[in-house]
Amino acid sequence: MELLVNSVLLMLLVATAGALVVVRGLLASTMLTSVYGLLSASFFVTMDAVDVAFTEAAVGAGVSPLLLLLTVAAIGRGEPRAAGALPILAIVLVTITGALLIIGTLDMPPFGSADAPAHTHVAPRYLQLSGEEIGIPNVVTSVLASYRAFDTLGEVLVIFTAGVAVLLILATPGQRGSARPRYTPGSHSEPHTILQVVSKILIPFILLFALYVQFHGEYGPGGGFQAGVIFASGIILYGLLYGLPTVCRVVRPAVVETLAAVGVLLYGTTGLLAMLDGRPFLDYSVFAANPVLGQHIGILLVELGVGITVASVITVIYYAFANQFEMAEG
Amino acid sequence: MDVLSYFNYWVVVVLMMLGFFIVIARANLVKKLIGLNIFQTSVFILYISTGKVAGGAAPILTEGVTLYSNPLPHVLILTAIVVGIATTSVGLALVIRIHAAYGSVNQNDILQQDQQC
Amino acid sequence: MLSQLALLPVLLPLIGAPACAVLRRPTAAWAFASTVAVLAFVAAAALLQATARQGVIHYAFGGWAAPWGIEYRIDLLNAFVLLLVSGIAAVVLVASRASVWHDIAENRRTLFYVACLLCLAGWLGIAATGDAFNLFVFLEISSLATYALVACGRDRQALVAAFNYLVMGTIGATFILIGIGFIYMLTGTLNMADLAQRLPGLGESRTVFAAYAFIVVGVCLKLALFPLHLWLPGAYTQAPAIVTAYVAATATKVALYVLIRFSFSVFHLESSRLALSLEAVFISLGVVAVFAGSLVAVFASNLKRALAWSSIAQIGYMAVGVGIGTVAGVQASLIHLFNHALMKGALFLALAAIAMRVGGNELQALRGIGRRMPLTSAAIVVAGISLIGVPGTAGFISKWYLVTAALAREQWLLALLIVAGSLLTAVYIWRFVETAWLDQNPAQPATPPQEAPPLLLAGTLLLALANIYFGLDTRLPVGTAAGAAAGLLGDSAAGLLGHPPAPLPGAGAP
Amino acid sequence: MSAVLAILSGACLLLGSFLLLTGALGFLRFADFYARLHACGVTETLATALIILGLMLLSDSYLPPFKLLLILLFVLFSSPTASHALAKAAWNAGVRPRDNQGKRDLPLPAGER
Amino acid sequence: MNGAGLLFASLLLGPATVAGIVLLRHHPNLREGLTLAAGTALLAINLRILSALNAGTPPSWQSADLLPGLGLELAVEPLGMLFALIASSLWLVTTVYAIGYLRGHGETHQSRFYSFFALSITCVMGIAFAGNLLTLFLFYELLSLATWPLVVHAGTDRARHGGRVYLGVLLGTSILFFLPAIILTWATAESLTFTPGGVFGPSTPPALLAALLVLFVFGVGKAAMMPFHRWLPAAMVAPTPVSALLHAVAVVKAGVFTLVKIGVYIFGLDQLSGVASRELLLYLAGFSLLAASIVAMRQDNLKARLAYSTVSQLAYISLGILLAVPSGITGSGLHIAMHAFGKITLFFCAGAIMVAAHKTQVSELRGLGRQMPFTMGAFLLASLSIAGLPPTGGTWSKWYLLLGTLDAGALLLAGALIVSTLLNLVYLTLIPVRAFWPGGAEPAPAGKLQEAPLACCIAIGVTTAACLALFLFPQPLYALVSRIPGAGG
Repeated sequence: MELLVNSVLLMLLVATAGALVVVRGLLASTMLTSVYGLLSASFFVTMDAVDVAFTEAAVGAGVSPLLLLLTVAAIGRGEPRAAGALPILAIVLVTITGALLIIGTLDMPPFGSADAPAHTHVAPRYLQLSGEEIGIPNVVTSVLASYRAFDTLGEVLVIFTAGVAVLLILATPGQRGSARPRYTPGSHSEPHTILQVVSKILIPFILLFALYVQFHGEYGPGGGFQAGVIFASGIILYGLLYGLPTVCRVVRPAVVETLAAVGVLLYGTTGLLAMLDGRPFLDYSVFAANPVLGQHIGILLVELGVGITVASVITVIYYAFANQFEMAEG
Repeated sequence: MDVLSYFNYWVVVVLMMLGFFIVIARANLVKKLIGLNIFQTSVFILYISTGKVAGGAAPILTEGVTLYSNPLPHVLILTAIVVGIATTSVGLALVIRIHAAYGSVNQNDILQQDQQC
Repeated sequence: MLSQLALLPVLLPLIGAPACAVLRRPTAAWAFASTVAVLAFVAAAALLQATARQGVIHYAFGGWAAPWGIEYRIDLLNAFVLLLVSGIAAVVLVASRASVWHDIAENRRTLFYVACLLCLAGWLGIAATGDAFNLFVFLEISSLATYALVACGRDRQALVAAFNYLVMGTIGATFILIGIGFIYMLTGTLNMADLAQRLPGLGESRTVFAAYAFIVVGVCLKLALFPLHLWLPGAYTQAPAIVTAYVAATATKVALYVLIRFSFSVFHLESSRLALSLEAVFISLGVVAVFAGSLVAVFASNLKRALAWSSIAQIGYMAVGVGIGTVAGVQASLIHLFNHALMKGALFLALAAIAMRVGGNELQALRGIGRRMPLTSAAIVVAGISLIGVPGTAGFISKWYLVTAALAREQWLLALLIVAGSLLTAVYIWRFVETAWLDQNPAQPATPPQEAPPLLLAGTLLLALANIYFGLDTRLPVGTAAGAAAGLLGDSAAGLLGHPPAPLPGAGAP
Repeated sequence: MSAVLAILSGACLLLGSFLLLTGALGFLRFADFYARLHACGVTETLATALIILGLMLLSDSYLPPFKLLLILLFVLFSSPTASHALAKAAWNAGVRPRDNQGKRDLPLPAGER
Repeated sequence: MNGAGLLFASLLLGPATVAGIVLLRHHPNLREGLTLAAGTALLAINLRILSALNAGTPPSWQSADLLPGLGLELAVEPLGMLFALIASSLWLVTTVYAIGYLRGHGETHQSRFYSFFALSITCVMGIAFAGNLLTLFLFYELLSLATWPLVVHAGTDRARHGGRVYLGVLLGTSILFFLPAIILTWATAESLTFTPGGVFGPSTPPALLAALLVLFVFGVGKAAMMPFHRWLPAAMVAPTPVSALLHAVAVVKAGVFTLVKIGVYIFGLDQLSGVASRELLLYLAGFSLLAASIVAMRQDNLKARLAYSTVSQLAYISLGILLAVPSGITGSGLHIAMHAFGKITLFFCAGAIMVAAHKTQVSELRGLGRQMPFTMGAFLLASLSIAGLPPTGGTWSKWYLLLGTLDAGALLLAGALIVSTLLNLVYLTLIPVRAFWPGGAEPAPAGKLQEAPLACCIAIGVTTAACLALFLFPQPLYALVSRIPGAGG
């Protein structure tokens, strides 16, 4: 049964990717990308990677199509062009890479075998000892926020960098304070009454759900990153329906920009506290005499930092993109 | 040990190649980014596939379950997904600026315009 | 404090970047970023001294022992690259103010310095880490920040250059990710030291081969080794002047470090059957890069573009050193890594100063610049002479070691090609010299001297003089590179040429 | 008891899946945009509800059915709204209902454009 | 490590002078005074070093290691001392000459001129006092670079083209041949220190030695061995004082000096005589010597003719080394000095003619003797010295060189030397003869006495006097040369 689901999903993925090769319109491509993200998220569920699936659903099927849509809105759908000559160079390169990949898989341990080195060397410790050492059921969160917490700090920094980069790239010359939207009175000619009403009901629950995901990440799938994305999507939904100026009055860009930095700093400071005590960076045992409790507190703080930064950066990026769209309109 | 045990990997290879092909062969910059996205996501699928243990459960410790899938690839891919979206957003920001500067997002048009001046 | 030293060079810019983002005034951001970079440099110098004294320094994040946690494992090689990158970054950032104020719009300046610090954090993180995946994460931090910095260039071509860089860089990073994935599947670990222990046990696995191939291709994309260099000329030429100096002297060096680290520490290239074929690949690609890069540079009409192509050529030299594959070869490569950073740092800083005064780096516009900006032009000549490899400069030391390494493997033709490459270098450097002093600019027949702003000039001269200093007192680069290369390839091979590695420098910093 | 529940749940799931299939069929076969939207929009809401109901019946503790209920609520809100948004966007973009063959626009009542 | 202060003084004087010149760039008189003072000081320093050498305590210095086991070294030995003395004394004279020439010619960028002149001389001192091949190579390359601004001084297209050829050949040969040869030597012998008797062990493969000798001879492009001589005529676009000091004395002599050093101190005469490729190079030198003379005859431009004459004379010196016999070395050592004084005089005269009579072609000089009797008289004496005839110093060096060919049993080469001497007479001595006795039916140009500026004349007088004096008193020079290991006879 599992094999069947697995194969069907893979076939659908191939079909979607194939369609993406053929389709030329940008809007259709965007939709297909979203489909691809959703399908891969489903595939991740069948592979037991629930946390990853959650993230991929939020990112692959959510944020990234949203950004693509905003871009397409700013630059236009672009008219489909006739296919040019057969890209021989591309085909050759792709074939070589593919052949190399196939060669690479030949000596790999078979799919799903429990005695593959990957499952016998480092990972067992996480599964066997994290219950005692960290004391939370979600092993992924344990590894993410404690064993490999430095990677996650890097991850937060990556998303922070993305925010900085987008602001830097989209900053309009002559405008004060980077790429922030201008505060113009609402110019939407047509109010989306139904959508607005429904969203008014839904947005509080979306934000509540984000908080749930944030603080429930130790027990089930979820965590700071997913929570941040969901929280930001609530804000974005508001912005889409009520217009950029309105959302900017509610959630001020300057505040969000500062919060993006604050999240990273929160993460960093959590690590620094251990250093002040003479212990390695990100050693959570400084927070409590009981090491397991210390881990709890540390993970909580760190995940909070992740959530704040992710939510802020995605909001910031949305602001910057939407601003470009409005400028293109105006 | 049969072909089936590698079936997953090979399908993933096909996915990667489709993504990689879009990146190289398509002249539209947005399409390039989409291809990049597909390429990266396919690599994620490869990683996650290797983390699967047949008969294992999701790595959330539960009473009475002893066999779990490998959590480490999951952690890595969580990070990698974030990297992917970060790259996509920076790339799209560039595309918007390029469109504003050139009036096109087609590589060939842009190349032509640059050669003219 | 000493126990935390291993982390400090990375941690400072890493925490400093978000802190800098909170600052509102660009001047404050500049001062803050410069201070952070200088402090990171001081920390790196102390770290180099510590590694030279007590050997490898381990640092386990979160108190989790490797391979379960992430570990920094700082040996001489790590410390050497950390010192170089932080040093160049410190000089460039301190000197950057005038040029940034000239090139970058007011509302971008703070973010610009945040991006610079993020870049620095990324590079230093790559150079320090002992974990393969952590390396990928920091690689992406630096790359993303670099794309944005390149896109800040004045012309619209900068955007296209940044986009191309982004696409190729991401393909490279993804390739590295694939390679790391393969070796993780085979070994179950991501820790480099652990990988190094477990990989040889696998024998001649095809997966290991594919993994190495993917990592090499990915790294070479970042390194811009011919023929994967396509992003570099555009990115270097179009980026804001200061960014070119910042990136050119550091980014490719870090990529080379990654190549060396994976080739010799993780995959043990020297003792595997892969070696023979890859040796030929690196050497031939390197030589082609030297000549192709130099030839294009000779005919470029824009000095900045010429020097960008020259970077491709110089990367070729480093690849040749890696390809030679002996202790001497790797040592030569590392020495050139160090010296080339000094040369290109000085050259691109000088070009930044010139771009401020003249408005560009077209050779046409540089006519008579030697009289208008005598000190800056002199700095270009000094660094250029070093690039050629004239004795008394750092470049000579690199060439010497490279040729010696080639001769020790009895590669006569290679040795000849290495020295012949410098002749082409002489041609494009001398084109500048003639333009700068023998030509008159008809537009401004008699412009009074108008030197670069003091800090920028000081930075340029500092790096230019460093080219001479390290051509005469070579203990730091040569000694460290010798120790690092011996550490990579095993001490047994250290006396390959009959010369024991020179004693390590007593002081870490000049 | 459990056998009855299993049968009930299976029936719900089957019915839900069937409805989805008809929706997909309609989406492919119908002539114009609004008809297609109608086909999948209407069936989807009921189909999802049935499937969720079927799943709720299968569960043996209290938490999962509660979560499923929340999802159901969310779908009940979002699905019709999404259909509405699509229809409105299409109308604003100038798409008009067409005849059975999808060849030409249908005449509109007076006062509509 | 004794007396290193003196060596440093001789090396640092140049940069210090440059700093002074830059500071005084708006005060020509002070600037030129400073240059003169520096020249005097350098000569004094070198005389001090000479006395230290004579006292048996030659100064020396070693730097920290630049490359493992290899650092910069300075040392004084007779040959280097000779070279340093010639260069520094002629710098003083040339400075006097240059003051007159540059002012008479109204040249621009005089500060740049004097600065790079001083730097070039510093590099020459570095070459002369180099204690190992690395140090020598360092200053050798710097000399190429420091003289380039002097070559392209005029800034015209012709000057640029000349500059490119100049730098291209000099850098090209040194990087392509000299540097690999040095590195090979280092890899083989593990020493680059100039050692009497050579550095190579007896077990060095002969093929390697043969290859090395070829690399060295071609690599030292400054020795202008054919076919790498093109830079020298090209360098003639420089102002005459540059041609006089650098391209008759300092640069070219640095080349042959390097060859002598390599022959004596890297190979050692015993080893050198056994090197397989020596014979080949010897005949190449012989060919170079004759061919250059023949080309010189066909040059109408005076400076070009002098340049080819230099190529020919340099081949004499190279030949002297390659003979690998004591008298050959002596001849080479002496000829470095004799040719220096003779050739610089000739260039001074050429410059004087250019300044006073604005003439550059040989064919225009007919009958000029009336107008410039002093200059033409000096020209006559100097050309005799080049040809090696009494009563001039050139006699001695030519004598020893001829002796060397006979010692080595190379009769063919002896013949070549004699033929070349005759050619010398034709293409050099004939010029002043025609100037004084135009002969034929042509009416003598109605010229009145119009000599070059006084400073030029003084310089010409000094060097001509030196040519004569060296004929009468060659002893001090010979004493120095005979102390070169392996020399004598």
